[in-house]
Amino acid sequence: MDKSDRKIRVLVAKPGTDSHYRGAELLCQILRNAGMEVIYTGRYQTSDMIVNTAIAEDVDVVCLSSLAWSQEKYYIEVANMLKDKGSDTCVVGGGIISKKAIPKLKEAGVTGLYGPGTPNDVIIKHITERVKKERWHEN
Amino acid sequence: MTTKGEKKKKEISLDRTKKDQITKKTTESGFELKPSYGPRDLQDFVYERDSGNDGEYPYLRGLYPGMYRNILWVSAQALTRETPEKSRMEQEVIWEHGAATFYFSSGDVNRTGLDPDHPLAKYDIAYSPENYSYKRMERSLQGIKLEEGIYTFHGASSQQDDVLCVAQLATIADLWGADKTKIRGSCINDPIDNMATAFSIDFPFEIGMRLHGDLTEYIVREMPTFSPFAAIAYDLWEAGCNSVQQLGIILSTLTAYHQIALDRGIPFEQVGRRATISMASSMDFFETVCRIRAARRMWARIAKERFGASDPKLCRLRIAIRTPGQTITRQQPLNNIARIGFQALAAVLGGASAVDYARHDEAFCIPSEESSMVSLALNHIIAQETGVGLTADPLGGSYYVEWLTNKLEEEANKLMKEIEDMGGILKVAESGWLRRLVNSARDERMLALEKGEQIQVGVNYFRLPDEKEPEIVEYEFDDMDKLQADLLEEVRQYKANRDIQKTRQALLTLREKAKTKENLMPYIVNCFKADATRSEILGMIREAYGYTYDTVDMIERPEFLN
Amino acid sequence: MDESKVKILMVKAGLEGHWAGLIVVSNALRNAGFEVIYGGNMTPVEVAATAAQEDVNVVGISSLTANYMLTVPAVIKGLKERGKGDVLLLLGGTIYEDDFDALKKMGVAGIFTPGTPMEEIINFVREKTSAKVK
Amino acid sequence: MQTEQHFSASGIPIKDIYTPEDTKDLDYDKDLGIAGEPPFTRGPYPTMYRGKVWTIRRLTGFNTPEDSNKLYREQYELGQTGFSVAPDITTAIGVDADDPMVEYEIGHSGLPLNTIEDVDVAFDGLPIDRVSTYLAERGPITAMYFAVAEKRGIDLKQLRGTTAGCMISWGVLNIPLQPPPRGYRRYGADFIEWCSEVAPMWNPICHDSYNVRDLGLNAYEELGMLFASAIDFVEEEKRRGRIPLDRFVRRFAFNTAAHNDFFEEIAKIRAARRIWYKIVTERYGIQDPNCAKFRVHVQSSGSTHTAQEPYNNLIRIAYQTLAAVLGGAQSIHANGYDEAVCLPTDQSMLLSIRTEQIAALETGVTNTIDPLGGSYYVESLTNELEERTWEYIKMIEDMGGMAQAMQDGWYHRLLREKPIERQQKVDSGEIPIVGVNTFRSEKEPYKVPIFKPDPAASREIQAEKLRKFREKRDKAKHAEAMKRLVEACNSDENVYPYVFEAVKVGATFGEVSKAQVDAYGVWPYPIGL
Repeated sequence: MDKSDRKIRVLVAKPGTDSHYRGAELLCQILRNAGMEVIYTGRYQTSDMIVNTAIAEDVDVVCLSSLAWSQEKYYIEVANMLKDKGSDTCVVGGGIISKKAIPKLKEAGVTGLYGPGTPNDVIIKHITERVKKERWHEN
Repeated sequence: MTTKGEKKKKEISLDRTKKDQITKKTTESGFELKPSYGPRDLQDFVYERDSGNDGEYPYLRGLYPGMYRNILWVSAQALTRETPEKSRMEQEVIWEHGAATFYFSSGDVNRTGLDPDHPLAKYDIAYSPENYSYKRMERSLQGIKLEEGIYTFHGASSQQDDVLCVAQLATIADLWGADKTKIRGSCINDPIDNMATAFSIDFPFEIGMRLHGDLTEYIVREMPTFSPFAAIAYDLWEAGCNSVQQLGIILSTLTAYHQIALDRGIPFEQVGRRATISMASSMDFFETVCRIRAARRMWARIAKERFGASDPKLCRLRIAIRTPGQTITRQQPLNNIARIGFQALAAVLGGASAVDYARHDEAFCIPSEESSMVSLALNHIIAQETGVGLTADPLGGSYYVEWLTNKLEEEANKLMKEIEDMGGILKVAESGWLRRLVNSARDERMLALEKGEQIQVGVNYFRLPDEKEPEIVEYEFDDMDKLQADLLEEVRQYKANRDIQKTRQALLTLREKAKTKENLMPYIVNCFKADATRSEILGMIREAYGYTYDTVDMIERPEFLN
Repeated sequence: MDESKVKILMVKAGLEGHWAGLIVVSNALRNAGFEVIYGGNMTPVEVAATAAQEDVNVVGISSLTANYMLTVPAVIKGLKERGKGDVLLLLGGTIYEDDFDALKKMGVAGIFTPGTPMEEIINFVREKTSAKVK
Repeated sequence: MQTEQHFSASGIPIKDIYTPEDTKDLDYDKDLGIAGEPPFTRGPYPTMYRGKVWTIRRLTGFNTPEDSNKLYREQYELGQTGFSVAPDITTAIGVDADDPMVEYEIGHSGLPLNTIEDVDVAFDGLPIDRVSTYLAERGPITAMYFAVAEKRGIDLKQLRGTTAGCMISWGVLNIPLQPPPRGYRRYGADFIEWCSEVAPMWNPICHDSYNVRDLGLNAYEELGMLFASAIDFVEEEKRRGRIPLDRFVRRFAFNTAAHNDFFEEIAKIRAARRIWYKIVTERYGIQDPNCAKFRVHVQSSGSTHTAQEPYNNLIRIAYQTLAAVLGGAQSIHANGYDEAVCLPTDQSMLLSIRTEQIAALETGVTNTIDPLGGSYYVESLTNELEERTWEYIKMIEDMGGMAQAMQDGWYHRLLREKPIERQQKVDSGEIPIVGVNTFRSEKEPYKVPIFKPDPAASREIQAEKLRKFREKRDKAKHAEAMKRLVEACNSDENVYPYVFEAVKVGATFGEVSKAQVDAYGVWPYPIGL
């Protein structure tokens, strides 16, 4: 496949009991409009479920969305589980991220971490760049 | 003061001339506005028929004579902390500031119908009080004379949560020997809202409607000073519905609920005098004012014309307003104080019966004590300093306000008629029409936000570079790892140390009764008394209707119930 | 002690024109029974000279523009030069909390920020002057 | 709200409810009409905020012209739409920064503007050809500003802005070295005439009741004094007879405060428009309706702010701003929430601008004109305020007009009593202030960031600049210009052409002021306990 035609495959996932689905659904729409292939897990996912789907669907990136305080633990757990299973799928996270959590999340390889109100192109650019660099190894 | 780089010194960007121009000339609901309104826009307006004075049918100008001069709106604050005890302490601070209600706001775990030991809940627990058993709720009520408080179950946007909360309160009242007939308060109990917005995991609709009726009946019989249901437009607003849609849907809903009560043999007088809706105030100041005024008049007319209410007092609609979290921005959070302030003022000018204030830092953390203080002060400043309560309905007579109120009522009536023609609100809720309506409203709002048609100052208008964003103070949680471990241990102990036979018996009876037409509320109360937990109770009811035990379909029914 | 024996000079040291607070506090102190000299705007030297000439027990300075870190030391210096170093010195207005220590070290006895109940100022003066004025 | 009788903040009795009965005498076309048409009750312009939102204009300045320039740029980039310059107290007095008298005051609550160079620096890089400026001074700095504009190639005939120059607001300051009110008024009249020649788009005077209101006048007293002062200037010009009234009356600007009583403040602005229309057309018989438009800048009221729980002020400011908007103001200054705590910080400046933007762009209250028009309550209150204002104007006129009332001490006696009265009402709880005399929190309140200026440094910088400036200027030309200025001050001639010449050849503000004050002598204020 010609590189330029290659579509980024995304899994948008909502871990835990957080019910706020609008952000995740909006993200799906934004990424689809940007030409990505998007799979949405729906709500109420455990880390296991998310990781299994990510591997089965061979996605380039997992976008985690949660407005609950459990996000820090879930995001790190998902990133670590993917690594443990030998996957190089990128993990990005969104929602309302506590300042204190940011270094820990970055250390675990979770990036993005944009809050509400972030312009769409910032999100798209970040995902594209990270996937191209880390997963497709383009320069 | 910030110093700017020298090289930037000579030019400042001027390309914002366009931004200075206001081009929007429509309201939030999309009504095209004229430059101004005058008496000719109100030619059909008959004061005695369409307005009336304060405290007079059709209550356009307020429910009571003199309004806030005599009865101030109820100030409420939804607030939860990590434990029942900590939530209680916060409540006490709020009481000191004149708020009267005990506000129960359930967290995500309750809202999804799970016990804290559910695998999906493992990281989410202990951020709110987690009333999985009545004992948890009891802990936050220690030392209170139940008959003296006012209890509000409005937090969760989940009907199953309302049903279980009221049952827990009734359980505690029974065990404490309190007089249930004197317990005041309110719950939402609005299954149609859940069908429309699907915000929470809730009962399937058929169960929801049955328990709606059961709860109503139970409250009317056992707790007659408690308000059995309300129609809630707050979630509809958050989901993207405009004022017309909100009014059309919730007034249809409220009508349906009263009809259900009638069908169960409850006279209109017994529920009609507590008719309540809850709405969001939104950023469109005047539309919020008019939405509230229109709702009052619409309900008065419905109560009189459809339900034949004999006493005009039975035509009064109480309206609780919450300033919405969705308009709170993370950028420059202190700006939100002005936003909340405008929304709250609109609520008061509309004549709301209760106002619940958002906190300016909700968009990025659990509300801090500082933001709670500001919200409390906000209430007092409106009440004490601005003088807007000096006279009833101060906007009454304004050409624009009366025109917009009329317009909203007219359009909402059309939607109600449309719903009626399709077989009524229950039908369209069940058929998915309602959900589709809400979804398309949501898509429209998202589009407007994306296109920047909807301006949010500091977000898509004059946004600051991140490094210039002011520092924000985050709420400090207690040690969450420990709190979560402790809670899990507590649940384990609770489940291990109860009289399991008694629990089993109560739950199995509930499941059996759920298959009959009997009112389930007393059986749910019995289950709590027998130390059953929330998800066990929900599981039994679900199973009776042929659904899986677990709301998220992850775990099996516990062994002792086999 | 007898309040009428306590003499208070109330001033704005410097030129700034926000004098409403000064008038309000002066009036409250006078109503409480103290003898109050309303000085209005004065230079620090004038403040010290007037304090000495009128032999006051208390000097109250109001400042709303942060000039107090310059004017207060000048007033104190002037008072000391005139042998009035023992005057009870009060400062009111928008005073920065992180200046409190420095001001106290200089010899400011009481600092009152906006919204302080009048009672509090009156009681403070009463308490502090009861020992001094026989 | 528990008492039987209810009153507005100005003591107007308020009824339980207002109904059509209360507005039955209202003649829509005669008393309200539509915006942009007489009597302008509903707004001075036909499009109002649908055409252009009000000007966001915050009165600021601090430390030095250099630092203030940075601040103005910053504000502009945050979305402010007008400039507003507050000179410091030394400039207001009219002495230069190297005068020993002002040792402690340079750069406090304003910036020092001593020379034409200072003005140039303060406006460096700012688009003053497109954005209007408010100068809180009485004339000479505007002359410097005009000279700077000319130097930048801007046509003075197109230059837009406003000079404060108001008597009643200046009188409040209680500063030394000022001429008596009649002298002040004479220079004001000179300035008005001169401006109508050289800069006809410029508002040469802004009748300003903000300060007197903040000292405790109520809403209709505020309006009464405001209009009495404006009338005094028209009368003065009429007496002098040098230019036709309609030439300058059209350029009168106004400035009021926005206090806490929400509806009273809205009604006040609406009433003011109708009153001014009647003054201009009925009293002075000026035909051109454009002369009768009451155009007003409104500032949220600093005296309502509290040092306790400073964020509460954000709420007060938001409501006062909204009242100004619903009243139909042309320009608004939302205060910094921390003004009772310290000089405004970066953050408070940002929030002020944002508060106005939120009101303008998010609340939708700008979508239609005069949205409260027709409200039984608002219209009744508007009528009531109008009536009471006329009475107050008459009372001042009976004393011989505003300048005379100032000269005779009435004004200062009044302003001495008002803060005391207000404090008594606060003490008794009649005026509730949340966080101060009601719901006062025992808890240690949260901390807000603060800003502290460095006055000693500002003085050094300004003094050094002045020394160099004086060295550099053409001493002969300067001496000649000053001589002519002094002569003009002592004659009946308009002084402003000479002020303009003098500042262009390096006269400092202190020098110009001295010439002006010397001609009339210094006025001792009749104020004290």
